[in-house]
Amino acid sequence: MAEALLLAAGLIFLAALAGLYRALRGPGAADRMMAAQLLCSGGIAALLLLAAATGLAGVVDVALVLALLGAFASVAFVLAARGLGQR
Amino acid sequence: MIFGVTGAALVALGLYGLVTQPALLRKILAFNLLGGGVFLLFGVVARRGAVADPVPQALVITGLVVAFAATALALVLVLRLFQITGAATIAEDKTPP
Amino acid sequence: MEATPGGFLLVLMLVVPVTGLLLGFALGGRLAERMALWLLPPGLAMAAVLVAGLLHAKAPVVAFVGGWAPPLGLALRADGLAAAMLLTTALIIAAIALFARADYTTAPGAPEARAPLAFWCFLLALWAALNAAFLGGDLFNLFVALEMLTFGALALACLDGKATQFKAELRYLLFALIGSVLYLLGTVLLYGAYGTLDILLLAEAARADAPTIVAASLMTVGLLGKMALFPLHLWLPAAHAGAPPAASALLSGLVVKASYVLLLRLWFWVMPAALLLAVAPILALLGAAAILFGSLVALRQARLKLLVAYSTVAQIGYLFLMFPLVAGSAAEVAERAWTGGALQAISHAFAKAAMFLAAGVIARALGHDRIAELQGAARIAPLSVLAFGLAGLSLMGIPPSGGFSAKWLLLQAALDSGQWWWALVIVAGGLLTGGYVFRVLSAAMQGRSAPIFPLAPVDAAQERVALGLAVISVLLGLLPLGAFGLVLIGR
Amino acid sequence: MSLVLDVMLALAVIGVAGWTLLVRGNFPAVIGFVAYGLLLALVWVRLGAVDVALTEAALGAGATGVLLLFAVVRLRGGKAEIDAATPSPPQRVAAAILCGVVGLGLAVAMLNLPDPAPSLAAEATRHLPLLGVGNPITGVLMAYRGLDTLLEAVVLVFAVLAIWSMAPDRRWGAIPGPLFPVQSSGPLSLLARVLPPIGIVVGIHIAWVGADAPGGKFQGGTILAAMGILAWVAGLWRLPPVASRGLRWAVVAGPLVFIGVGLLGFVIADGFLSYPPGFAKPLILLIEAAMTLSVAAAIVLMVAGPPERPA
Repeated sequence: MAEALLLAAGLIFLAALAGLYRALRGPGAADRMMAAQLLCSGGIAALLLLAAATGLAGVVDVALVLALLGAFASVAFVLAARGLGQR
Repeated sequence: MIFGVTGAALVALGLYGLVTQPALLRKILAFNLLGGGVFLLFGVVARRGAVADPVPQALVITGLVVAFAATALALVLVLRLFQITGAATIAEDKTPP
Repeated sequence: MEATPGGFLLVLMLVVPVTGLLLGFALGGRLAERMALWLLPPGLAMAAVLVAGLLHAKAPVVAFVGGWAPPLGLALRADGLAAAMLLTTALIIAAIALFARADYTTAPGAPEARAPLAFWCFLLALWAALNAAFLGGDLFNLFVALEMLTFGALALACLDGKATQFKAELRYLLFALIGSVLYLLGTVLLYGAYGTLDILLLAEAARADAPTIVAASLMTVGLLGKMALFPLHLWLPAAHAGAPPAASALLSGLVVKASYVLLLRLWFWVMPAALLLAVAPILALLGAAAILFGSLVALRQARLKLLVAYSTVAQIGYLFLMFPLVAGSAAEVAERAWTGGALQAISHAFAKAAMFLAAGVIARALGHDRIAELQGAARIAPLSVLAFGLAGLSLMGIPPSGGFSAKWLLLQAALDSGQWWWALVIVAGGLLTGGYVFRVLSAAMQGRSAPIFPLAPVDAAQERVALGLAVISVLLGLLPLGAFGLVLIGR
Repeated sequence: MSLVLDVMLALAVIGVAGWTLLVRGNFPAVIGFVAYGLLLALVWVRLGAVDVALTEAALGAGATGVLLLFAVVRLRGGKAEIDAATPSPPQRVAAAILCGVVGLGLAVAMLNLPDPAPSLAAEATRHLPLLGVGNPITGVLMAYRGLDTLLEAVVLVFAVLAIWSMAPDRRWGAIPGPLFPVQSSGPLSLLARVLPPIGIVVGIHIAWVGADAPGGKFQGGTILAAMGILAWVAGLWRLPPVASRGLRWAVVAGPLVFIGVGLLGFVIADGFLSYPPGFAKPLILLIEAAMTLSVAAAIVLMVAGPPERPA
């Protein structure tokens, strides 16, 4: 069971990496923003699977923090860029 | 040990960036990449025994906070330099002030 | 080693300035200045009591923070070297505080201003960081202390807010950060190899294997970068010369010494003797190059402050001549070289602080610091020129002065251990130092046909502080050599 | 299987690091850096260091990323200057060789560390019952190496004051950092309103569980700071001016409480930072609570920077 969960985590991670590669290439800033988002979502999924596979305490909290910071980062990035760009 | 070699590689990469990147902002970015590598080595050292050693992990947490403070301080210096002179590097001035 | 009575003093030497800084920052304005000035007497008293206690007991003072003994806990240790540096620090900090009152005072009821608040807070901050760096018994704890030191030094050096300062200090910060990272890499490897970062425990365990050798190289290069030993000195002259006088005095006199003491701990405590024997000549060679190069460049400087800064590059070199003289020498010769090295660190601290303060007074009075146009300086700021001259005597190594005793001890150790070539370097360095000091003095002493008026009034209190520091650097040479047995305690 | 996962992760980290270094353009580089931080957080989980993973995700990727982004948006131009300062190819080759030697030396040293590995794990766990905490890392940070943590807390105050002291003289006393207009509509401003309440709960949770599970003041404080920054860039919250006494007490409260409890040890226990038996946990929690507040305040202020608008 643990092996299967790890395999799933690996596959999800691989998919996230492929997305990361594509999105990092751009060309726009928004595309690249997506890259971090994608990796974040992939990371959360992989972490949750890892947590189930290994039973390590607190891994779910890491996923929680990633989810929160992923949302924070995209909003803060856009708002900050907009606010500072106006000046 | 995979991550031990990864850490060493990240240190080499970060150090190279820190030395060769001309723009200050990129130097600071490289410094942070470098820091990630150094801390990773702490993690590998903590992981070598049968049970994970909490001491190096605690050192990393301390180190991460110090590195963040250093980054913030360096970026403010860079911004102030840019605001006053428009310079983005610390190349020698051609004309004395 | 067990914890000893009196360990609470070591803790207080960290906690008192830190608390002062925190309260000063929170209360702000004039209270920050009050806080710093109030803490000078207790700070001095603690350092003096510590030194007296050490001389009496002839043994180091040790504290285990929180009662946790190493390897799990952290030890603070004051051996003779640390105690001597702590007292030096307390004296110089007090002098600089008195000097700076004229520049950074806040009148009663006046609104808080940026520079005074930052100055007084960071004076306490640097004091705490220096104490932490001299007392720390754990390599990672010392890393945190070095970072505190870098941040504080940087903030003080940028106090005028000039673009040239930002540029010079950014270069300093980059060197310091690379230095810290290399040092940190060394601590990782040492922890991985020995499972402790406590200096004394490492000293018992250290082997000359691959991780230790790599760790030693990385940490040494990192610390040399922070100390600006030739050829890693590129950042120092602009960073030290561009800072306000009070900050320059702290940076050149004390801050570089923290890395030096740590380097001594690394090589004379932690590392196995075989490695030390291999590395010592290389370090001394770099030191010799620093002496000759720094002095020659200082001789050619057009600006007074840059001359003083290059003089630091040269004087740091002397600190490294000690390595091959202590390593592998007979006990008596090694003791002499050790005392000489420590005394050089201390007398240079006083002399260089005096020089930077004096140069600051002269530069302000004349409105410039061009050496070729110093004529009349002796008439406007006679005490400052005198302070510069006395400090110069100590740097040259002319008897009777602290610098003389230091260089004489090193010279003797060099001859006694059959390494006469280092003696040649010491003599040549002294002659070159004489050259640049006299260049300044002869320009300053020259009369001027037209009467000269200071651009800004010369503050007599500031001049007296600079003179006081210079006098201490000279008087150190009059102390009987037995008094320096202090720095041998716990070696 | 886990080996394959680790190799994949290692290659991805190195790849993203290299890309971040080489990519032209500062904005993509910062995004690359955030991705690097996220990957490192996953590596930390793989290394079983969940506390560090939390710190890396919050501080390494999140807060440092925002800090860098702020700088990127405000630094413009200078291409000619940067080109002029670029090292020549021979210099770069020399640098590459030097850095390669350092990396190689490190790798050799790491591979030659003694076996069995020396470790303080048993020691650290053995004394935990005395402290009443379940997380050994909290034991290290708050007891065994408490002085490190105290000095580190003071470093944060140093950094805030150092950053403020870079301000132009005439701006002293004013509000730190740029002022952001209120974003009154749109999905982003909605998110900026919805996220902070959730984030504050999560931040307090992470700080609170730190005594017994992964988490603690630095991780929790960073999350609280992130929520503050979000409200600030959305124009929903105005930072207090640097002259504000309340703000300053918030920054120094943590270290002061830490020192106060430490000094109390002289009176009621075996000396500085020593906890009396039975009271260790409440005292540790007290310090953690004050430190969470101060860490959050300090991080917001470090991201905001020195005051730059008229008072």
